[in-house]
Amino acid sequence: MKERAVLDVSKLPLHGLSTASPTWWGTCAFMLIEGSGFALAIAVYFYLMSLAPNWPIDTPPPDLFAGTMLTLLLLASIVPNMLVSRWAKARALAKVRVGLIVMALLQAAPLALRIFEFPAMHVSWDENAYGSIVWTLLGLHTAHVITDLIDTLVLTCLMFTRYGDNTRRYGDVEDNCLYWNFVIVVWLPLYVCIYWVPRL
Amino acid sequence: MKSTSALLLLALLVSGCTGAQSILNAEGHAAIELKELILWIICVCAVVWLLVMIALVSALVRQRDPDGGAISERKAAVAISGAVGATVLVITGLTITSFYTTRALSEASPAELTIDVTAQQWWWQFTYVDANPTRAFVTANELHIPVGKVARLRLKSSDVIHSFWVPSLAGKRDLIAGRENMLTLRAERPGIYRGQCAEFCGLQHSHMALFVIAEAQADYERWAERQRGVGAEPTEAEAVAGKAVFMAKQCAACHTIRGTKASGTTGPDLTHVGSRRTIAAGLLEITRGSLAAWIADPQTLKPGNNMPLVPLTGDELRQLAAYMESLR
Amino acid sequence: MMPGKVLNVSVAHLSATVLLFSLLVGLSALIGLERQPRQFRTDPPVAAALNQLRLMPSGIGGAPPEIYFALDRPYEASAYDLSQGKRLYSWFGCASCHGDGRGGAGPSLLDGWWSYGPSVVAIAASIRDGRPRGMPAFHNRMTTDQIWQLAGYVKTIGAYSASLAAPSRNDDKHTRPAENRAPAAILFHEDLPAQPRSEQGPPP
Amino acid sequence: MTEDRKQSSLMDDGLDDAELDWHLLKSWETPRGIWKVIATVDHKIIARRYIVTAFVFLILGGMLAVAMRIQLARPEARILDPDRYNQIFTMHGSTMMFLFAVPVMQAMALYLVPLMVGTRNIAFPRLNAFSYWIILAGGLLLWISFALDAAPDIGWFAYVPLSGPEYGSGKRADIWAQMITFTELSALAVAVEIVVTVFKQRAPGMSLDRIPLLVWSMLVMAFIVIMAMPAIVFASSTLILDRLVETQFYNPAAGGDALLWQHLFWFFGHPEVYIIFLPAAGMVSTIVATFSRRAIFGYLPLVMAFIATGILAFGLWVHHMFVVGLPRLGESFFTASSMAIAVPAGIQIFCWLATLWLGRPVFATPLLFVIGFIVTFVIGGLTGVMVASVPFDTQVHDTYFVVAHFHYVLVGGAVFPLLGAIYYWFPKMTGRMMSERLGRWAFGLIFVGFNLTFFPMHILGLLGMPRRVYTYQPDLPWGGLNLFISLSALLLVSGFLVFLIDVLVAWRSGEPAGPNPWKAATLEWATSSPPPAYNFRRIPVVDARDPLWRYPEELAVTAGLRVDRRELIVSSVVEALPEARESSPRDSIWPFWAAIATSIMLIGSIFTPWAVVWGSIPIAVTLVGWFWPKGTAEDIS
Repeated sequence: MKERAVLDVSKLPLHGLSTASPTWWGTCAFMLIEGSGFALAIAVYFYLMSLAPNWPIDTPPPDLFAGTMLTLLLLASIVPNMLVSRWAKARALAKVRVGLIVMALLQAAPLALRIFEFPAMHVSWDENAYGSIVWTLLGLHTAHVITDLIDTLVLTCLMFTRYGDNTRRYGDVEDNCLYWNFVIVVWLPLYVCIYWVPRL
Repeated sequence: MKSTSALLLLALLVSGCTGAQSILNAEGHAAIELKELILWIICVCAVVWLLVMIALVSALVRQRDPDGGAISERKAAVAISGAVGATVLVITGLTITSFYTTRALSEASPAELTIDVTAQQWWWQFTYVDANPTRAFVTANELHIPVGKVARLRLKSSDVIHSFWVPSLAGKRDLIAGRENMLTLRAERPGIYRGQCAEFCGLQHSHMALFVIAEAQADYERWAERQRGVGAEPTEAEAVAGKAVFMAKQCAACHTIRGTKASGTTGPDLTHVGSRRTIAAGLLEITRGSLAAWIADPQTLKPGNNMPLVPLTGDELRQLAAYMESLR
Repeated sequence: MMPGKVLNVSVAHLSATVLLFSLLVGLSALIGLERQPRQFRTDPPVAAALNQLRLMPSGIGGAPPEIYFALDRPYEASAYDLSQGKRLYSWFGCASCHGDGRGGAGPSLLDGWWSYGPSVVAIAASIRDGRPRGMPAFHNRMTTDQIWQLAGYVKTIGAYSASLAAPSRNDDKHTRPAENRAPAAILFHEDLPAQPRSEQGPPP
Repeated sequence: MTEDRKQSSLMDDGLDDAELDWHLLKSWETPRGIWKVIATVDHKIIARRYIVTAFVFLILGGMLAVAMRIQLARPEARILDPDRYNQIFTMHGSTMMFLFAVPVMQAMALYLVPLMVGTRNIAFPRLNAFSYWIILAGGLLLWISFALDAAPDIGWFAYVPLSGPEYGSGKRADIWAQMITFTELSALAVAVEIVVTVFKQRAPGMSLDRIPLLVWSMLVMAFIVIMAMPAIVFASSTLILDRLVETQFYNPAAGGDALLWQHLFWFFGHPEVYIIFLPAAGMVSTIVATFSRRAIFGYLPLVMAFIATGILAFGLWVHHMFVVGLPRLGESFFTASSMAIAVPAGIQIFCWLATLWLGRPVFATPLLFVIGFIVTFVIGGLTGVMVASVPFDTQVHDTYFVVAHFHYVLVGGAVFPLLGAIYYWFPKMTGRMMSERLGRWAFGLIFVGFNLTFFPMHILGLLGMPRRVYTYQPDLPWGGLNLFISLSALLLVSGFLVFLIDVLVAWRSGEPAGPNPWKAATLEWATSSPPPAYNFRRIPVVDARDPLWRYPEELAVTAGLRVDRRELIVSSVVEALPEARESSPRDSIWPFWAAIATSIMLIGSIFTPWAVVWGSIPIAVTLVGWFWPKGTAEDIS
């Protein structure tokens, strides 16, 4: 078949950011998958709750301290997270480097608090269905925190190499910030479920 | 053409055949209602299918006029809208019909008889509940109900999920560990109706049948009265010896024969096993021979079931079978 | 097949091939270990042979019959037999004396102390013939096959490292870790003060 | 340094066609050699692998079906013992659903979507390579366990408590549950690729209302996968947790519930049907249009019907649970919603019929399969309406009536269109035509064999024969029909044999096809058969739904892409206006290693929970290797 050139694309950028980047859409799709997973886990929580004569089953509600501190810490991390995202958009390499180090620390800190959350449940995963679902919710979220922490660490290393100053990397940093926001946002309903619903 | 022949075949089955376990052989209050609904829906759907087929064939083989594109496109749009409208009407009609059938079936009529059904791998235990606990009794794999009376079944499972299904009497209902379900049966005509577990429950799901025997009130009373009694004392010499074998061997550890010291609860109650039609949840019709065959080698006849192979001599086997048969 | 190509592959590629191959073999072996040929029927002669327990004169310890090894020790290795054993444990009322394995009127089965030795044949003999101070004999209530299944299961209750074939929890109230988590290792610690031996019953 | 490279970059505008082809091939081609092939990220090669693998699983699953039919041909037959039979029917269902139907439909998307939207590779091609190795590992896990007599024996639905810790001894149920994780991981990955490819990599000008219907159907399918599959991953993971570390999700004695499993399973399981059916509907739409020699009638209603099906799919899972004893009101709601899905299904059927009516049908083999599809799928749809009625379902639930119903839906509704699609796109995939003569034979045998095999099952169900029985007793009136069914199954098998022979012969020595043998309208026919590694010499520009019918002589294309690196066009979601000249990743061995590491972790976690911890480390390492920039031209931006 004969070809007739009707459109010249040579002036287009070599990589788009946010909605112009396939990676951004991929990140969104994965967030949708994981969001569905979290939504289901929460649905299972309420389903089990609806079956139980009292909730939590045979235990006092969880202690609030560790979980609430973790929630506050996560919420506080939104600010530097957004800043890093903005610096990445502006291609400010030095600022992004510092920001990523800060973010890595801010993502590791919740894990330290998380260690105290499990005993705060007053129930082990194998005692009853209540224990199983709260441990699963916590575990699921912990897995996401760890994943994003590793992602941040690798990105931090990357930004200190010669590959750092590249639109693609800045896009990765933005996506990583987006994902961390997701990790924070899904925690909020989990926090309410785990800590406040048993107090209703 | 295939579907018409199938419909013919269906009609034949509806009119002529009376299978032991068939939706089309409806003899219970619920099953009769369901059969009417089923046939009605099948007829409606068959008509719909025929109409679609007519449309398909005519679309494929019709004479094409050389040009009439725009007009026929508009016609097609109208036809499609009409067809979608018809679809909506048909499914609304079917939804309403099935809703009313459900309501008619769930109308509570007072139960005259309550039976606890406990399903286990792979047999059925029936406990006839009575206000006076001494008049309650236990049997297995064979349910007797009086004709025309409402029997309420409380369905429970002691292990995995099973499903109680006697198609000639009513639709099925699952038995789920940790839950209790209800099902009511009312047989309109006396008869013997076969049922079978309808939820996959492991190795011997295939051999987990039961029989419902609907009989006149007097016959039912006579049967129930005998079931309340203790196991018959054997008279025949062979059966007397068989009783001794039963008590000495492993049998008594799992089975109960009321009136004797055999009081195991793992296996079915055998107090009146000789009065039942079948052994091993519908596996074999009860004769002395089949009883002996079953006791001799349950793992070959029904692989994986929970009755172990108990080593017995030929004599012991004959005696046991005689004893079992005598427990009427 | 492609000699040139094979010679050319780097060490990394070669090791990768080896790894891939060993992975497949490993996968097969892993599942093979867990192989569960389910034996529903024990031939009467086999059952009779299995009944020939060779016990020490003291009744403590002994050797299983030859056929047990010929059968590849099914009652300790087959997940199906072990789970059948677990059902027998409740069907034959073991819990009424031994509780969930921690004892009651009868001795504990997971405190690391076996009055008649930890071998499966001793456990089978205890079940079959009974023991002094209250353990009844089950030989006229259970078949040889069942006695072996139960003995194999009882051994998993007290095991310090769980076998891959050990049964998991029942659909029941949780009272102790299931057999596949080696409850003895979790519940019984050497450094804890010694509990009264089961002959005297549990502590008040 | 970056600047230097930019200056030395080679653009496509100054080159003649032959030079352009040479340069593009150099950038995009998968080199020879086993490790290069493992490392490939070409969507066509991976999709072909997927399709071949899926058909291998179809053959294996079909052999299991034959084994079951041999066992059921006579009452109380002892060819298979119950333990083996239970493994076989579980393997049949699991293989067909998880290892054949879903992967093969997704594989067709992997092959066709990038070609139909006019791009050079799928989005996230390395993820694509990863997804194939993962599903292969899952399939091997299941089938090796079958060979070792340790296959799951709990049904493809794995209801607790039968699959739970107390009644499912050994590792059989865990193997099933972990196989699910493998296949869902792969399905989710492919779904993400499809969504992003359709959203962002369409040819300039291919606005949403110009997307081919097949692509629409694949897009909706991908979204259903994304929303539904997490449910089954959650369910199977909690099942393994219950069995391995004693969580109590499904234990009624400790606050759990057996029905929770059924809710989770069917929340995935019902949409699964549409995951399989919608791609088939897209194939039918394509074939009907091509062989009616006219544009599809009712493009917009069809797209709306696809989307409506996708949404309604999530509202009717409870109709699999009508006999578990749920409240009446809920059941009535689910009857209504289950019936409602007949409306979008009806719209699709009517639009296809209208297209055939208005067009001038050419009775080539693909169209024959579509006609067979309409005949059988309408039966399956109507029996679906029947079982949606609660009272009707209380009688036929878990009988052979239902077996007949879903085989009419899945074989009639998905396999027939798939076979038609294979006949239709085989020339594109291999450059060779399949035989019309053998095709007609295959269609005839499969169509007749299928109906003779499965129609009588409706009657068996009405006669009271339950599903999943390994045998039945001689005094039950089912023997004759069962024998008839088993014999008819041989006819069906012979039809598939003819089909396979046709595929093999055509692959070796079929007639050369040329770029557009069917005179079809969509972009995949604008390139050579089989397409080159880079799909299109120049990326097309589209201003119509049927570009090749609108402009049969000449293809409007873009210019200004680099040819010395893998480059394609990213466009906007709605209008498909070009936004960037994005690079597409090079081949990489890392997805393969990542898949191996993931498989080790997943299989290990059947045996010990610590495998999750230790197994994650190699996964993290391989992922870093995967994403770490290698300084290639593709990394420049």
